[in-house]
Amino acid sequence: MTKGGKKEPDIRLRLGQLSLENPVLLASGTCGYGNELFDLVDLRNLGAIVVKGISVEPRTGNPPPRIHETPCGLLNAIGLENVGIERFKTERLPWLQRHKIKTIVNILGNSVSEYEKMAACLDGLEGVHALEVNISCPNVKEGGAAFGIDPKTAAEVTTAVKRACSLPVIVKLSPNVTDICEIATAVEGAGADAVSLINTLIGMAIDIRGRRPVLGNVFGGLSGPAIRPVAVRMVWQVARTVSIPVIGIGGISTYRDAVEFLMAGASAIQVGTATLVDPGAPEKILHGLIDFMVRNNYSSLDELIIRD
Amino acid sequence: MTKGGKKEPDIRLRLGQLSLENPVLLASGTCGYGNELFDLVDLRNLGAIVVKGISVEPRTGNPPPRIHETPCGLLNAIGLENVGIERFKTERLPWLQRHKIKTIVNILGNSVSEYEKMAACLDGLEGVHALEVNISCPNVKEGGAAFGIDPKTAAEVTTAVKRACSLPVIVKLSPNVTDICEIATAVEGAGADAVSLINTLIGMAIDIRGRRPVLGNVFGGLSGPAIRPVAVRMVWQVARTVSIPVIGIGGISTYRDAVEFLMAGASAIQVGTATLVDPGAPEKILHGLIDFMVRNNYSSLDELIIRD
Amino acid sequence: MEKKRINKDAKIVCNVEIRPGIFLMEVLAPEIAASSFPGQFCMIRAGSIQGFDPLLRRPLSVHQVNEKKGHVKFLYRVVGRGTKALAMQAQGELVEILGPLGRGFEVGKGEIPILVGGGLGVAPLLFLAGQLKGRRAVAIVGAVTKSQLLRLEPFRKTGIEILVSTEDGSFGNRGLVTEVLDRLLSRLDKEARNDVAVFSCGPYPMLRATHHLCQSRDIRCEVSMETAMACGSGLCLGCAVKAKDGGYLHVCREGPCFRAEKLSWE
Amino acid sequence: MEKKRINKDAKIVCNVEIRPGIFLMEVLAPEIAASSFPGQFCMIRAGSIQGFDPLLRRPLSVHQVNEKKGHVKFLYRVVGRGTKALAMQAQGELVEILGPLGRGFEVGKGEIPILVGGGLGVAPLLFLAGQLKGRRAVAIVGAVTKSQLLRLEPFRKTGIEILVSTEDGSFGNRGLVTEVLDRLLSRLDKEARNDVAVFSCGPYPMLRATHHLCQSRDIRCEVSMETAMACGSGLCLGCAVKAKDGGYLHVCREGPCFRAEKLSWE
Ligand SMILES: Cc1cc2nc3c(=O)[nH]c(=O)nc-3n(C[C@H](O)[C@H](O)[C@H](O)COP(=O)(O)OP(=O)(O)OC[C@H]3O[C@@H](n4cnc5c(N)ncnc54)[C@H](O)[C@@H]3O)c2cc1C
Ligand SMILES: Cc1cc2nc3c(=O)[nH]c(=O)nc-3n(C[C@H](O)[C@H](O)[C@H](O)COP(=O)(O)OP(=O)(O)OC[C@H]3O[C@@H](n4cnc5c(N)ncnc54)[C@H](O)[C@@H]3O)c2cc1C
Ligand SMILES: Cc1cc2nc3c(=O)[nH]c(=O)nc-3n(C[C@H](O)[C@H](O)[C@H](O)COP(=O)(O)O)c2cc1C
Ligand SMILES: Cc1cc2nc3c(=O)[nH]c(=O)nc-3n(C[C@H](O)[C@H](O)[C@H](O)COP(=O)(O)O)c2cc1C
Ligand code: FES
Ligand code: FES
Repeated sequence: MTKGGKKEPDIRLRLGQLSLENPVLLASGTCGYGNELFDLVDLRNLGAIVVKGISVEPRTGNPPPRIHETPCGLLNAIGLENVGIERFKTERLPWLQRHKIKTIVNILGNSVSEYEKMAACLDGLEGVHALEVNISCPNVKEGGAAFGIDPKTAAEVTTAVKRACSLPVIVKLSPNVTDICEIATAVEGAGADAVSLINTLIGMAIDIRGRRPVLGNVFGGLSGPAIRPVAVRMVWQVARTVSIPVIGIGGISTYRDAVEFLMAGASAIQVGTATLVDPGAPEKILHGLIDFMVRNNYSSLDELIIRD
Repeated sequence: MTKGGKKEPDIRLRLGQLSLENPVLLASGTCGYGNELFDLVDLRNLGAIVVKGISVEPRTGNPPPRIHETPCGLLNAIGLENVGIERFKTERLPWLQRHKIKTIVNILGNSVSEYEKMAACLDGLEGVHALEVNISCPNVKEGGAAFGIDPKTAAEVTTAVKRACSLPVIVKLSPNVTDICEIATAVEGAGADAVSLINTLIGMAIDIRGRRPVLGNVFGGLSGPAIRPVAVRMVWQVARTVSIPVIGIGGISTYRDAVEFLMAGASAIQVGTATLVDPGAPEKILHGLIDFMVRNNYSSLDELIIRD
Repeated sequence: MEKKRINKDAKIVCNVEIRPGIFLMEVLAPEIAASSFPGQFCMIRAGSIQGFDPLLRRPLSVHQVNEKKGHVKFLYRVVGRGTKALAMQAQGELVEILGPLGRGFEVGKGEIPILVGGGLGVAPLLFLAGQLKGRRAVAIVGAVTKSQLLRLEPFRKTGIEILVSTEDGSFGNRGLVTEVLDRLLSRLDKEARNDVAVFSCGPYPMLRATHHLCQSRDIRCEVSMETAMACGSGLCLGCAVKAKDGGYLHVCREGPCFRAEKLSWE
Repeated sequence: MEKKRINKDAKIVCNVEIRPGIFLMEVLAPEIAASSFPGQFCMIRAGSIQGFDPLLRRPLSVHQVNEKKGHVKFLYRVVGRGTKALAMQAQGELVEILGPLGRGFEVGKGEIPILVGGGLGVAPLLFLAGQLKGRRAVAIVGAVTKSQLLRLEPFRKTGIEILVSTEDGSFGNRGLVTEVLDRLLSRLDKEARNDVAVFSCGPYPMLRATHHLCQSRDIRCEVSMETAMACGSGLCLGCAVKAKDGGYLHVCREGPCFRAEKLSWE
């Protein structure tokens, strides 16, 4: 294929066993289960969709208010509302299968065995192409701190998930840590096929008239353009630390942002909050990326990466 | 004093031995040594000024570019350029003394003994009202990780500074940690009279045309409205953990932002990036705060705090 | 098969301040004009915003459509930065717009609709009133004072019966719209109560009062709810409100127009 | 005692696109008009920005002042979001402005100034040219092509000698402004070289070429430097450039106009 006389760049990539047509993915929690976008986006044009985080049991989520706009950012405390794994399989997955959409299932649990159970349950299902393990969830057995802030528990979850299934496993890292490379190294050691980062930064806002936290849950996750510099930094650091592919996430809103992450060392990127603002954003980012590569004579994603 | 028939609120406060007329302070690194603002702000109207971080020896700082705008934020890698303690005493302090400006000196070092030296050297000087200890600096002896990311080294620095002087000591915490409460508790235990937070989040940006990090130093500190939700959250958490006063910092640009921090549990606040954008911001924030308190019948700062 | 939503940059046909702080904006968006139902809304952001703050589009109800010209009107109050930026847009400039969204009002075939709108709450009701042309229907519209009454003339033009109230009595009935509603409902006999249905939009306390007035008389009532929204399109699950049965409903998908009894009014 | 800087919201008197993407903006700021020197700049932000993105004010050189009317003019190119937002501002709207800032050009008493401006580099030089009325002075102004030449008429009105060049030869001399400068300097004898001083503003490569032309002939040269700035007022130390002697200089305080030999031109 050629574009304006120049050769179309090769933007395919592999994440472990998983091969993707392009590096623009939809981030978990910001694209529902795909069907919510049926009339707005042709999901087959994107690299993959990472569906809303699924738990063993359905969850109703946090009391409202659940979202609050901050400068260039969004605080959310959805509380991992989801239909649970059974209804996901019977009600949501068939649509994704039928439309042949590359689907990565984001899973979450409150114990290692919950993660394990989910992985086993999703293993071998048609239409499930990989798992993304959200380790920013509270480890209920160990006092409620997130799995993702301790290299040991992060590795434990990874090991359990890998043991329970033969799917490619992406571990999604929490940025709320002193040393994200330490966690990345731990999950790589435990067999993760890739890491994705960053999940949201923990934040909060106060309603000064009402004299109370704005969010029903007090704390929420900060996403959007505001956090991009932190995300780029962490992707840069992790890509220089582990040998598995890194998926960059955090505030990506334009193709320029995507290029920034790919240059920092990401193999692919996920678009989150930007899809909420404009469901057309991921496709614009993809086309902008291709144009950028053509204009600047990049023939593959690998050539974008800055190597020092 | 009355305001529109209502009683003017009492906005004085104490930070250990130090009493301040009002809770609006200028953050270190964003107000120079005060004299840079001579014609723009009457610094005596503000609670205090925290001068640019001072080291034992003068530092020339990082190679340019040193700053880069990000969405609602500012990345800086000034590299702690400063005149060094001797020239601070001879060239900068006299102006602050002469104008009777309440001055807090921000100190930084690459070893515990450097911090100790600075504290001893500033002890008892006329015009130095307190020290703010920046523990986000690399601990050169221990591999270059910042003092502020480890409770042990954070406490060591605090102990050394307290031992070396009889000034009120504020320890300025780094947000780039898994558990900021752990660090706050450690420095409280080591004798800190107050903590201030947050310093900048570590971030970076990439120049996609030039294929290189934008900042000469690769990494920089992210400040400004973008980080406010993270800062409010940390202040809320720390204020519920320690018994010493907490000074809130991070993205404060309007009086509403200041109220948010004061409600979260801060005894005072510092204005940083907003002063760079508009040197009139701190005074506007102070007047806005007073008006807010009058309008809503708050008679003291203490009444603002949300207690759960 | 659901109706297709449109996501595009639309040109502003006009954008005028009809009352201090209240704007009427008309945009060219033929597909949205053709497919909107009363009670539905769009997510809108001023194209003039240079950057990511404010970040999110804002939900605004479809106020009127002109299918022939392909125009959609919005009536909005300047509240904060998002609506301020919209207000500063001039004719010919662009807005980002996604719509139509959500579930609108559902008027039963034989029903006699009573529309109740307080303040800006008239925004979706004018569209509804326009569709009731020739039917027996009443609209109760109110404001604090005469000068704050909105869009009376267009309401009159729909031909349905219009009852006006102001809290200070400076125009029409004195009192809240819910007081007018209360009196109106009280005059109905049991049978008539079966025929009417109330459609309400306005501040939360007004909606709650409306719900209670209808509930005690067993009258069907739909309300248009407001919550903060990030996406308006079912992606973020941020727009939850408490449901009667203990769970949550999502304003942008199951609403914004709900049967009042489905909600928890605690 | 230093001059007082002014920090205020100033009203826009006019803001017009004089070339595609190039705007001339005039604001009412009497104190700044009265106290500015050529080469100084202001930090400016469009008052229409709703929110904190773009966050920082942008540095723009003072282009012309009218002390009587209290007007200050800026000539700017739309580069990114900050200048785009400025360009969208209409007459009567406000800009946040802080100034005058920095060290301007310093013209020696007996000196014969040669002004060299490429593209937007003419912005501070017109102010300087205006102050040289009646003196012997030359301004070399250039652009890529005729249609991109800026503000020729006002330059002519100052009465000093104007040499024009375009890279494509479509107007005036063909070539770079530095080539015109080179020829001009080459014609000077040793004594004349002692009398002249060059004042230059434009893209970095042009400034460097200017510096080298002057350095090799021992001619005094001042250049106006650009760096990213957060505060423009000496607070952040973000505007550092490498100095000849190995340290750093701060563009907003020690500059933006520097004696070229003080800088490191590596
Ligand atoms: C379905 C629906 C339809 C609406 N229709 C109209 C209409 O036709 N006309 C009209 O004037 N207003 C309408 N509103 C309210 C309107 O969306 C808000 O006034 C607007 O979002 C305020 O944004 P802002 O940037 O001006 O204020 P800000 O206070 O700066 O907004 C900050 C954040 O709070 C949210 N927010 C603030 N107030 C409200 C509110 N009342 N409802 C929901 N979110 C809010 C904003 O969306 C934004 O995310 C509607 C709301 C909903 C949910
Ligand atoms: C002392 C001084 C005087 C100037 N005078 C003029 C003038 O009279 N006319 C004019 O058109 N331009 C002038 N410039 C350049 C002007 O400041 C930039 O073009 C402008 O800041 C770009 O902002 P933006 O938001 O449009 O672009 P963006 O690319 O969105 O800006 C992003 C960031 O980079 C900075 N930046 C981008 N380009 C430059 C640049 N060339 N110099 C400094 N910072 C930059 C911005 O300030 C901002 O912080 C001057 C610069 C300096 C330092
Ligand atoms: C409303 C919302 C819901 C989210 N839900 C999930 C989730 O269920 N699982 C998960 O791993 N991440 C979740 N995230 C995090 C995003 O996938 C992403 O990591 C984060 O928002 C940063 O990217 P962004 O700035 O592009 O949004 C959610 C984010 C938002 C805004
Ligand atoms: C340009 C710049 C320089 C800074 N220098 C210092 C410093 O020397 N010492 C220090 O403790 N903090 C320094 N900081 C951090 C600020 O004091 C403050 O903690 C941080 O910027 C967050 O506040 P803000 O968002 O209001 O700017 C600096 C910040 C900026 C933007
Ligand atoms: S606003 Fe996002 S799901 Fe309703
Ligand atoms: S721009 Fe801040 S010191 Fe120069």
